[in-house]
Amino acid sequence: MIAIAKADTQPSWCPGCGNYSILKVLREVLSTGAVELDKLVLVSGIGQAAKMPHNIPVSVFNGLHGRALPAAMGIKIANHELEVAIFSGDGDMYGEGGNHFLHSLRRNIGIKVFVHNNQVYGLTKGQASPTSDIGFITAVQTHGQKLQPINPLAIAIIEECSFVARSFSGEPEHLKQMMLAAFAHRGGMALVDILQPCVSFNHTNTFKWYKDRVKPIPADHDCHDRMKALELALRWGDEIPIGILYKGTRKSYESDNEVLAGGTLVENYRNQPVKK
Amino acid sequence: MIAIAKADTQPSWCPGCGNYSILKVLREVLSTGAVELDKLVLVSGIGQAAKMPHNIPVSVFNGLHGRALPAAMGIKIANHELEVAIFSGDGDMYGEGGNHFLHSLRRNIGIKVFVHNNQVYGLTKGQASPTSDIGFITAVQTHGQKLQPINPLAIAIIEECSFVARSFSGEPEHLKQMMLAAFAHRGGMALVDILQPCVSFNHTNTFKWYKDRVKPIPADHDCHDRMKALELALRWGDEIPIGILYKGTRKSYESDNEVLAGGTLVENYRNQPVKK
Amino acid sequence: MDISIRIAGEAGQGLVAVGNLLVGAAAATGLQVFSGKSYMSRIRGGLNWCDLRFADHELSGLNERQHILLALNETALDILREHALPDAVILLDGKEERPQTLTVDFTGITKQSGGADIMGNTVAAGTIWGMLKYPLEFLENFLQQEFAGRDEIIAKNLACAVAGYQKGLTLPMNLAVPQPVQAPASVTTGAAMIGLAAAVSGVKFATAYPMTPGTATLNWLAAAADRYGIVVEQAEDEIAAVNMICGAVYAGIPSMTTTSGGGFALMAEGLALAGMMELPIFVLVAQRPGPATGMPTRTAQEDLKFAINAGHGEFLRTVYAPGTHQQCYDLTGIALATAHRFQVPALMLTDQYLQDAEKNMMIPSGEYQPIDRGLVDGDPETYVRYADSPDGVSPRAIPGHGVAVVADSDEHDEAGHLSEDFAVRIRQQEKRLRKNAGLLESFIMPEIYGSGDADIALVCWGSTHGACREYVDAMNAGGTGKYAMIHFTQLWPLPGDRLKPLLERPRRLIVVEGNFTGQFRALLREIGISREMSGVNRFDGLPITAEYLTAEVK
Amino acid sequence: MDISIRIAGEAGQGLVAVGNLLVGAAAATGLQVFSGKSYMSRIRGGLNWCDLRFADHELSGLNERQHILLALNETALDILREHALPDAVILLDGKEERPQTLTVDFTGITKQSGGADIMGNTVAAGTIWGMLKYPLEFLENFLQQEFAGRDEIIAKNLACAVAGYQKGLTLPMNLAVPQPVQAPASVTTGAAMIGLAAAVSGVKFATAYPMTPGTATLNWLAAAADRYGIVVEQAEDEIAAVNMICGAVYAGIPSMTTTSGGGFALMAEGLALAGMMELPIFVLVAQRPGPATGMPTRTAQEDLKFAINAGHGEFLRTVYAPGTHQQCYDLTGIALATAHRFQVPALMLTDQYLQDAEKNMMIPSGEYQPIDRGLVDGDPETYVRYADSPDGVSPRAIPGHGVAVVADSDEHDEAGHLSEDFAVRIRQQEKRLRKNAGLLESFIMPEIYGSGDADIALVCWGSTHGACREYVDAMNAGGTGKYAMIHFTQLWPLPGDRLKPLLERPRRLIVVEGNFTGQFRALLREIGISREMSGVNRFDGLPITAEYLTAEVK
Ligand SMILES: Cc1ncc(C[n+]2csc(CCOP(=O)(O)OP(=O)(O)O)c2C)c(N)n1
Ligand SMILES: Cc1ncc(C[n+]2csc(CCOP(=O)(O)OP(=O)(O)O)c2C)c(N)n1
Ligand code: SF4
Ligand code: SF4
Ligand SMILES: [Mg+2]
Ligand SMILES: [Mg+2]
Repeated sequence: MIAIAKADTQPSWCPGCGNYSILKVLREVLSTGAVELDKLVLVSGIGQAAKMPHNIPVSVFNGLHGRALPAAMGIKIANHELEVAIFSGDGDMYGEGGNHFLHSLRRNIGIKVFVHNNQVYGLTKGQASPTSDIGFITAVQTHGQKLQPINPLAIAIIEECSFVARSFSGEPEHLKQMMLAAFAHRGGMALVDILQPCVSFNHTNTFKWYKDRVKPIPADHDCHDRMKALELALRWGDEIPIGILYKGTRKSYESDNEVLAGGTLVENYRNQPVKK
Repeated sequence: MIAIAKADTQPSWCPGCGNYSILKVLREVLSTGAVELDKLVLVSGIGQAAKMPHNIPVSVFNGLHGRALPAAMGIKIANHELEVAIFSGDGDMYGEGGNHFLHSLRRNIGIKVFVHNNQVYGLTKGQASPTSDIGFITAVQTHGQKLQPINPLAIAIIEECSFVARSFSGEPEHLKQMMLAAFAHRGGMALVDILQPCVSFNHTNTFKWYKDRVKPIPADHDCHDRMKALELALRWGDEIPIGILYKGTRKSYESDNEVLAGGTLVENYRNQPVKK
Repeated sequence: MDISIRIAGEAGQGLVAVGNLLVGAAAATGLQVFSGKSYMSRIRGGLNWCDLRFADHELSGLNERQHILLALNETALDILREHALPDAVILLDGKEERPQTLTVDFTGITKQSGGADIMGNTVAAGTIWGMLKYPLEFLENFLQQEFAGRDEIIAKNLACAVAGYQKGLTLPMNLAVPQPVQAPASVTTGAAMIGLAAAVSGVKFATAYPMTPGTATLNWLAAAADRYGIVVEQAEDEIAAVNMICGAVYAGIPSMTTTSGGGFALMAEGLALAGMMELPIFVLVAQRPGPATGMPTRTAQEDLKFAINAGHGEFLRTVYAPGTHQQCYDLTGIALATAHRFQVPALMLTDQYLQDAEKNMMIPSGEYQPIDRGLVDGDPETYVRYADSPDGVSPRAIPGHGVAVVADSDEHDEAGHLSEDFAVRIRQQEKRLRKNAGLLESFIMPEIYGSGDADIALVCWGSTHGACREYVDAMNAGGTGKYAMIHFTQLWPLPGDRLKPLLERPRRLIVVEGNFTGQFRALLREIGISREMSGVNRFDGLPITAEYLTAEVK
Repeated sequence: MDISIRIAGEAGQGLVAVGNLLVGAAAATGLQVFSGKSYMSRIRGGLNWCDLRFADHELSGLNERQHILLALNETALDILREHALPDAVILLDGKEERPQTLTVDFTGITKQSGGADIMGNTVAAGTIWGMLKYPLEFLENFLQQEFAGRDEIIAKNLACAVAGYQKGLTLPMNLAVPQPVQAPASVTTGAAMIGLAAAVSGVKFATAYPMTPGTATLNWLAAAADRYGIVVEQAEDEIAAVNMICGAVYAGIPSMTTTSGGGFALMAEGLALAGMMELPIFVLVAQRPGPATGMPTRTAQEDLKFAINAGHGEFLRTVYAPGTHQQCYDLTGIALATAHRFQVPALMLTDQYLQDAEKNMMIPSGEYQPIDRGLVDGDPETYVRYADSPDGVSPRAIPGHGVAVVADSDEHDEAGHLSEDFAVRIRQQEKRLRKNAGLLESFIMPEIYGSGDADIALVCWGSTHGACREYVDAMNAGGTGKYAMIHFTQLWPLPGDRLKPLLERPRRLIVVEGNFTGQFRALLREIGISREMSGVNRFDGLPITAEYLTAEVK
């Protein structure tokens, strides 16, 4: 029996991959004590980004490609005292998982969603992802990508998601602030789209490409102004705004549920339900 | 053998249903000769609205619930000289079919999409649909719908869909103009969201409710102004704008494809491909 | 002694209301009752009907032909008259006279009695009740109960019922009717019994995308949600539903989804996820005729082999199919408990017929008796989720309680972490599949009903129970041979060795199922039953009845 | 006479490049070649390898153990050394001396020869070529061809190849090597042969959501799209892919999708749609170990029963599984033609092993020979899409050509319009399923290889063809008994009556498959093969080899 295990001790990313920075920042954030580790569940789908949770010694649900959100939602409903955070890829979240993305925004459930957006399908070797720029050439998109990239932040703002932000793996301090803010957020779903270079398959949107373009959102931006937030979300090109674009004020799913008001489902399991 | 057929000769909608008006308008539009009937294929998913195509004597593809768009896309790719039009429900298009909706917008393929938006799941007896208003009470949403309604028009505008309009089954003349404009449109995907009363299951958004609120978009609206269009799309309540909200200027899928440039796939089937 | 009544008309005409009144009154009277619904996939118009049976012995199915047909419109009369018994009493609502038909102007009587239009249904129910000459008070009591608190409505309905009753007494009728036997007064459906059992067994989360006929159970759960502390969530699609319950089960609560064939098809990948992560999810698949959208409001048993083989890769599952209302209740509890004991997904196959069928019975108390989830606390130093074990069952902890619980859809090591090692793969796959021995041990052997040393045995599964039982009773009474029914409620996994002796014994084996291809027969061959078997199949969308068997068993 | 070489190292180290050079040069030399890839689900790091075999007879599979191991790093050496043959030549890239190991500093040689870092791969290939003492010119020619037009790169690579070759000549090596036999010089993969056959058979639309190992065929089609006039579209998910091809086939063009288990699971509902609408879609399911994400880059034969039973309701399909590169080509054409002839969906099962396996062969010309789509024009007055017919096949017209073509996922009448009528249901379901007779008639009987009156027969399907054939050859040469292989390329529907005599004859029947539960064995029982059968199974993610059979057949 060939024992592969010995060859498989390092995180399985390419040297230079932006995922390492995100992992490093997450470790830092967790070391601040901002999140109670015993109450943390990391959820992901399938992809390079989706391997992230295996590198943190907490509870992990590494589910199917595209299905991180519904799984996370089930976990949160079962025990809404858990901190449920997704770390997954752009293909996972906006491609295969697009319908869940759309409808989870509508639910505004208190899940923290971190999308490693490398604008490519990394694990399957470089096909266009829903966020790939037009013109991106791959083995499948031989004439270059022609589909309009999806704008997840704008969609999230349209659906009044309670926390919408963008960051960049190459700005660790910024990313750390975004992560901390997302974890601190109590109003429902938090979406943080993290630009992340893929050194193996995305030779267009490189580290430098992002570095030259990302620009912090001015401090005076009113993140409760939906139209202003939309304007920011529609910007892409020479300048890419990073920071908190929008904060909605809807109630979170878990705070607005008659049954959950009585405590978590898990903790009530053995108790005779109160008949109403 | 019980022969049901005799009892099944009328369109299977409830008396008073908004679907009748849409059917009537479609018949009118088709009788103008605006569309070559032999080249028309009507596509739908499953639901009350989705039964619509069976009432028009043209080619019909009445597919799976939620899957009208991919089927229509396959048809259009196989023969892009066909006029492919979808008539289907809000649940079908924005619920089960949400991921196809999102990504078909990105493709801007020349399919005409008419959504009978009754803000409810009619055929399955009245559950909330993705467009149901907050507070809508049903057998499943016993405490009233809590999810933020989806805003399909805003999403379409965000993704620069080439034709985005809203109409109302209770304004047949308006609806006719919208249908004619959508059929005349040659720039790619056309989305017409049609407000449609469901007399059996939606007692909130009734004919009168819509009638009191719909208001034509002022003639001076610049439908190429994305932010203005978004502002219109975000309006819902005392006033609901109807008309053409937005027109994008991206190329259509079929006009921007290297293979289709050589003619339709169907017509080229028997020809030795030109080796390049 | 029993009597069959069909009430037919357009969707939206209130025939279900008439049926409910009669069923409720009959059960209250102490009659045994059974009823079923046949409806089209539309909200108004078309042709629907509701079949009722009253008897002095316990009932377990419907009749193909009726003693009384109440047609609420002429189309119903035209189409269904020939399907009533030759000497049936035929009632028509309206004024149009027809040969061999009793025309009753329910609308007129309603008006005269001061009732609103909708109370024509009460008049109709009263009329039939009068024809059957059952005591009026039971119908009256039932109405009072139905509309409790709304005095004006009660008064009007009572007036209508009395008027109808008196009309009924005047109508010519020489059918013998069964007399009350102190049968249980409470009436329920298959859908409700599954919901109730799920609620009392500890299901705390139910999510589904609406799909007939699964929705009936979802609706029951939604109505009971506050009472039992259940979160009911409408999913954006079936994929979300199955992945949500995977998450919820992982986090520690029994969870379920309801669906039908097409929705179940979308869950196949999620089922494999539950298999890989060893999550005891519970999926109710209420069958209807396919393929694709098929006949969305009709009944079938076409998804058996699909249910057993759904999902990619190899993993275990249990598959159940109740045949009676009691079994709906019992098997739901068993399915949940077994799934949790072995950490495998459980599927339950019902169908439109059983979901909607109403029957009177002693309804279980509804007392909360949550199943054992088989959880451990786990030592933070040593706990691993997928530890190998002799029976393949690993210690299951849940997140948030002191240990890291790692679950992966990839092949994984004992700790749950992704592993590409071949030895790890072999060990974990063997561990997972080893649980089959336990599942086989816990197999629910089929019920054998009728003659102990039968010449002819009807093998059946799920909702054909009632029809087969009636047929066997009739044949054994007829004396033309010794008949038995061998009824399966567990369909997978099947212990070939234990079933073989049972199935080898009868001279003839006839497998009865609601499909074309004979799926259960194929399954029996697969597990090693190589003897000759014939089949009786029905696939037109209607339930198999005893009469159908009489005509088809050759 | 043959020789096996393993090249192993990290992902991204270029071992595939070394393999490709050697395979290309060997084929050009006139040797028979076969190679396979084993890789992890990562882009860099880990442990991957590439196995090559050169021989003087046609090859059809890989070896478990190798004569030469080239380890590009020490981990590869540590892990794989024990899996080489006991007297194997072990090469290590680098400077570290190790016992019983030839350390070669490829990087150093590259530098000295003026090559770029990446040309270390050329040095490595040259070294092995030199050890094998094959004529240098073939390697040189192949390099010239590979880099045609880029003269500077050619020059540098040639220098590296020569330097490596000379190093190779100096290394101790006393293995006998096979000599060239004028074997075909062109090399291809299973994935490519499927793509090529699809392109020449008239597939005009291919859509898929990327999924290993199906993607290899998608990539081939994308590269050939302009040449063959094929639209290749990346779908947003697998559900879109299958519904898109349903639409495209309805509109008149042969269309296909590629996927693997999890993606196929998502297509189950769409498959039922194709069944209901009678659309001849073509789905390539490239298998890998499950359940769920499983081992995404490994091989398996675990989705057979799922493929046969996927989708709700009852409908026909054909299921094929090629065993050789030639069969990849032939069966793709047959699957498309048969699907169109009977208007049923066709599934083809390959797996990671066969998709990626390279072999030299006479590659079909690539001439365009579109299949007969079986279309009719239809009379506008009378045409109906689902007209009943003796063989169940209805006249298929396409939209846009003068007649209305109506297709419905609901049960429908002959015109294709939604119908809830029971008689219509029965008639259409019987019509659809009646086509099974034709499918059974067109069944491809299994290939019988080896002894005509074998005592012991290995029953196998799909990609185990090569391993079983080699095993049978070896056993028949060994003289311990008479062996045969019975290899199935069509897996569904199976004509039990025609197969029975064939499968009853041998004294022992051993079913060989790449799964745990013995799925094909179960299928054989299902179709009435009730005799004793044993199984040889492998489920660790690696392909079955002749050596594996030698060890496991008992
Ligand atoms: C149902 C299904 N379809 C396809 C795949 C194959 N697959 C695995 S990862 C992936 C894309 C990953 O892209 P992304 O989410 O952007 O992650 P990245 O690797 O770029 O971090 C795909 C298509 C799968 N595992 N399951
Ligand atoms: C996969 C699948 N899930 C669920 C259903 C059941 N279903 C049929 S129609 C429908 C909803 C219809 O709502 P909508 O699209 O708004 O149409 P309407 O009836 O309101 O016109 C549902 C859930 C189905 N047919 N297939
Ligand atoms: S392929 Fe791209 S995303 Fe994946 S690990 Fe490598 S660099 Fe990172
Ligand atoms: S249920 Fe509603 S949408 Fe359906 S036919 Fe009736 S009124 Fe129209
Ligand atoms: Mg990505
Ligand atoms: Mg609707």
